[in-house]
Amino acid sequence: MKRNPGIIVDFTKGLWQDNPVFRQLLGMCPTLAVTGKALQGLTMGLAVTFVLVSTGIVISLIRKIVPRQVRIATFTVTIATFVTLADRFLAARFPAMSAALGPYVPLIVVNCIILGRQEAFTSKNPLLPSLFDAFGMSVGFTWALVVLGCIRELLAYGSIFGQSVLGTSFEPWVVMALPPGAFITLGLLIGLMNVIQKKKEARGKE
Amino acid sequence: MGEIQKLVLVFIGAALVNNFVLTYFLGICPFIGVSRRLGDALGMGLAVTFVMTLTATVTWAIYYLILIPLHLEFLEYVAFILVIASLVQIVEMFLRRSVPGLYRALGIYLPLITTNCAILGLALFMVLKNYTFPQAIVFGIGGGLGFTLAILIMAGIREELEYADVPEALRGAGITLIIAGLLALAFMGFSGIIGG
Amino acid sequence: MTAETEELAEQRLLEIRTSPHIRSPLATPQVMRGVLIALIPASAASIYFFRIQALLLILTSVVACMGVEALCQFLLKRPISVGDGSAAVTGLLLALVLPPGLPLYYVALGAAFAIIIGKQIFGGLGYNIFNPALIARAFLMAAFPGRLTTWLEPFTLKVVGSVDAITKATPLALMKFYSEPTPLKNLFFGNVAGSLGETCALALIIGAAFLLIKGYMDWRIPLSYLGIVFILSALIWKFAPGSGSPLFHLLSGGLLLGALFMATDPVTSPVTKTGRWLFGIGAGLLVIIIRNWGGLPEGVMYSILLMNAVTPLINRLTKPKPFGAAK
Amino acid sequence: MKNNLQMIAVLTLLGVASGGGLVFMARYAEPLIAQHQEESIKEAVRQVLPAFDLAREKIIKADGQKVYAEYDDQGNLVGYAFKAEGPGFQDKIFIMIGLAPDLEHLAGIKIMDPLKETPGLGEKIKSEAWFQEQFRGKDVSRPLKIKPERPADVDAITGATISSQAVTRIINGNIPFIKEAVKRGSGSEAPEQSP
Repeated sequence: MKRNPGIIVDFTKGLWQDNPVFRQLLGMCPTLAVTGKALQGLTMGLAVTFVLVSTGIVISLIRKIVPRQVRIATFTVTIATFVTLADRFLAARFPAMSAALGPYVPLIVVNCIILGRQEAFTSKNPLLPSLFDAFGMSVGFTWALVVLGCIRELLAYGSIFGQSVLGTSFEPWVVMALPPGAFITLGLLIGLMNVIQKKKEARGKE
Repeated sequence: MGEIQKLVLVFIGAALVNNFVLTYFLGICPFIGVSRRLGDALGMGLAVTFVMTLTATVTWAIYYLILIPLHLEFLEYVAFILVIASLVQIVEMFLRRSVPGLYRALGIYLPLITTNCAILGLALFMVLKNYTFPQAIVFGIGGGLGFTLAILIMAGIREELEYADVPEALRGAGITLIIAGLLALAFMGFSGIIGG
Repeated sequence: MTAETEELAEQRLLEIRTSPHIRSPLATPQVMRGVLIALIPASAASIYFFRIQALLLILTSVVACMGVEALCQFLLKRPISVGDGSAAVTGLLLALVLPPGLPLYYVALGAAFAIIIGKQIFGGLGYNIFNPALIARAFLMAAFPGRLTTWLEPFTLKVVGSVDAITKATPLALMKFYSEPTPLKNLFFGNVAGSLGETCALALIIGAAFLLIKGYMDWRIPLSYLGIVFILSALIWKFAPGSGSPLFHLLSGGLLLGALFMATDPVTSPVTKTGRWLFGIGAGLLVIIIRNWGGLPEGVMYSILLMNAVTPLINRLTKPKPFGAAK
Repeated sequence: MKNNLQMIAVLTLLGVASGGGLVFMARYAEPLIAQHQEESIKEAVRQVLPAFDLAREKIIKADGQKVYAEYDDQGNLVGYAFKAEGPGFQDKIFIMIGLAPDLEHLAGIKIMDPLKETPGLGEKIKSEAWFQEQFRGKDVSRPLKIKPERPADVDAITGATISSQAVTRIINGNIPFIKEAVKRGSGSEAPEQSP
């Protein structure tokens, strides 16, 4: 029972104070590239969750038998394998979504969140905390992508998750579906998160 | 359309119209992380260009001469990432032994490059776009130079802003991303050049 | 880069830092007032051609820019300096580069973008990298491409928001897509489709002459910018007569407005004389490239924004070098 | 030595496990993926040729590309289809071109995915149906002309002139190739029964 608070922290730190996107600035490529629509952001989030959790399990199980020299190579092969599985599965079952995400699913291989977490956490911790850590980071990554996706989809198409929200009289801001909209929205969101975090810290001190 | 003309279009497309950073969002991590100083940005840009050109050459060969004939396309990602990782290692060792001057300039950036998504992205887009061998090489050079251009511009701007009163919450990543957005707006002027 | 040159780069860096951002010996309000006066002829011409719609557009843009500027400075707890006229200049320039038929909601949105994203988040006047009016137009262009490329025939807009206004392509679009030339006389006096302030070359030249005489404007950028466009379009015209004569390229589109009033913005253009030549030449080259080979008929806005982006690099290259610096 | 052995053992094990997983996935996914691609091609062919009900098909191969010759259930030639590509405003545009049996008239065209033209602008070449519809039945014995050119065979979309022109250019550029392929390839393969 004594370990439990630790495990809960392993999980919750990824949600906010170590949020991979807003606080650690990791995995920026897919964050910017696929969030033109909320559903795409969610799918990417789930794909990353799958890869992060699966590699977390495997690496945490084999971490003791892997010699130090081939650690990174082992991690890389494991990650690339699970990414291929996720990518082929998407292509087989959800061809339209797979086409929309394009090469950004295979690019999860080089997503710094995955390798970073294995290096920093999983390779040093047993299965259970690793799992909680992986889940926390994944959920943190996913909600960041979904928020970004919702904002951009709302302004670029007037809808959220494909459901029309703003009606037909709203003239879409095409720019939000394009790269400039992605960069500017994420930049402003990171600023907003910093403001919120600062307010929180200030309150914590009192 | 002549072969040379096609190559020119591939080059302009990779460097300007579909700039790796500003349109494909590839290599964002170094773009934010290593763009604080001009010297670093230049080093990173050149290192990336160098590795990208090599990667294009090697991954093209691996894909079309080994994976396709043996029907091993499903090993694409595993093969690519292993090739890139070993390539970077080999380049690093080679430079350290044979070209120490260049190694001192580029060496520190090389380890960062393995997880730079621009490199794997290059290999994936190359396959996606069905490029021929010469086109793939030009794509690598153009993509690398486009990355260098973007990161140099960003470093210049960030040095200029060092003493600017940027709102505190936006300092660092926030303002960098917004500037990248404005740059992407400006780069939209190049749209359509590949159609001409 | 070797360790040695890196050290020199460091020195150069220090050198730039010693004189931060004092780029014009003249006081801001004085220059801004001068620019506003210089833009009166162009504004008057736009009101003549596009009637009350032009006036409303200008008013909306100027008021919105000034209001947003004051609000931003209040929220960021900065001294409120709306009185220096820089927001008004941004507002007026933004209005002058927008199409006359643009509904006022988009104008206000553009004004807010110009001030917030274009200027205040960089730390306010003197620190912005891009010309605020142009970056806002680029934003509107990317957000509402249809509206930003719908132009009106002069004199056809009688009532605000009426549907009887006749849309017409700009001279550059007519040339590029229809190979249809426009009489130079119309281009010179402004009786053509286009954004509010760009159509009447005469009014722009009068305004620029005023700025030059007052010493508020550096002549190097306009001269090199317009010169390169003239020379290159003459060359291309010789081989491809369908591309338009050099005079046509000088007078059409936003070239004069951009070269005389936007590229010369001291904050977003190089500080050195050599740098200004480079800026003009680069912008001219980009205009020619985009007009001739790009997808869009006009490239002035993008040419200036792209040169704004590389201005810090130009400054760095053209700063007097310390002893022994590598080339 | 022990370390080396362990290294080799771990890497081999990992390689086998990874390879096994991938082969297993490939077995499951590849047929499905191939089926999706096939279907999207079939779907496009069906849309560009009139009254085509998948009766018989002959595939003419030229330079590694496929021209589809389609026949109805009586064995009459319905037309030819070919997936062409070329540069657009932002990126490549893919078009399924349908040709009437006489090779002189367009049966129809379809802009295919992925279409990377600007949302709200160039992308209208697909979203505004009339644009693709207007190509039906056009005489392509000579290159098509699009609106700014006169006399124009087809209209361009306002605000998407470049993308509209790109479509026309891709069609014009590929018709000679299809004709050539059909002429060279005809008779070399007997019509095969579709499954």
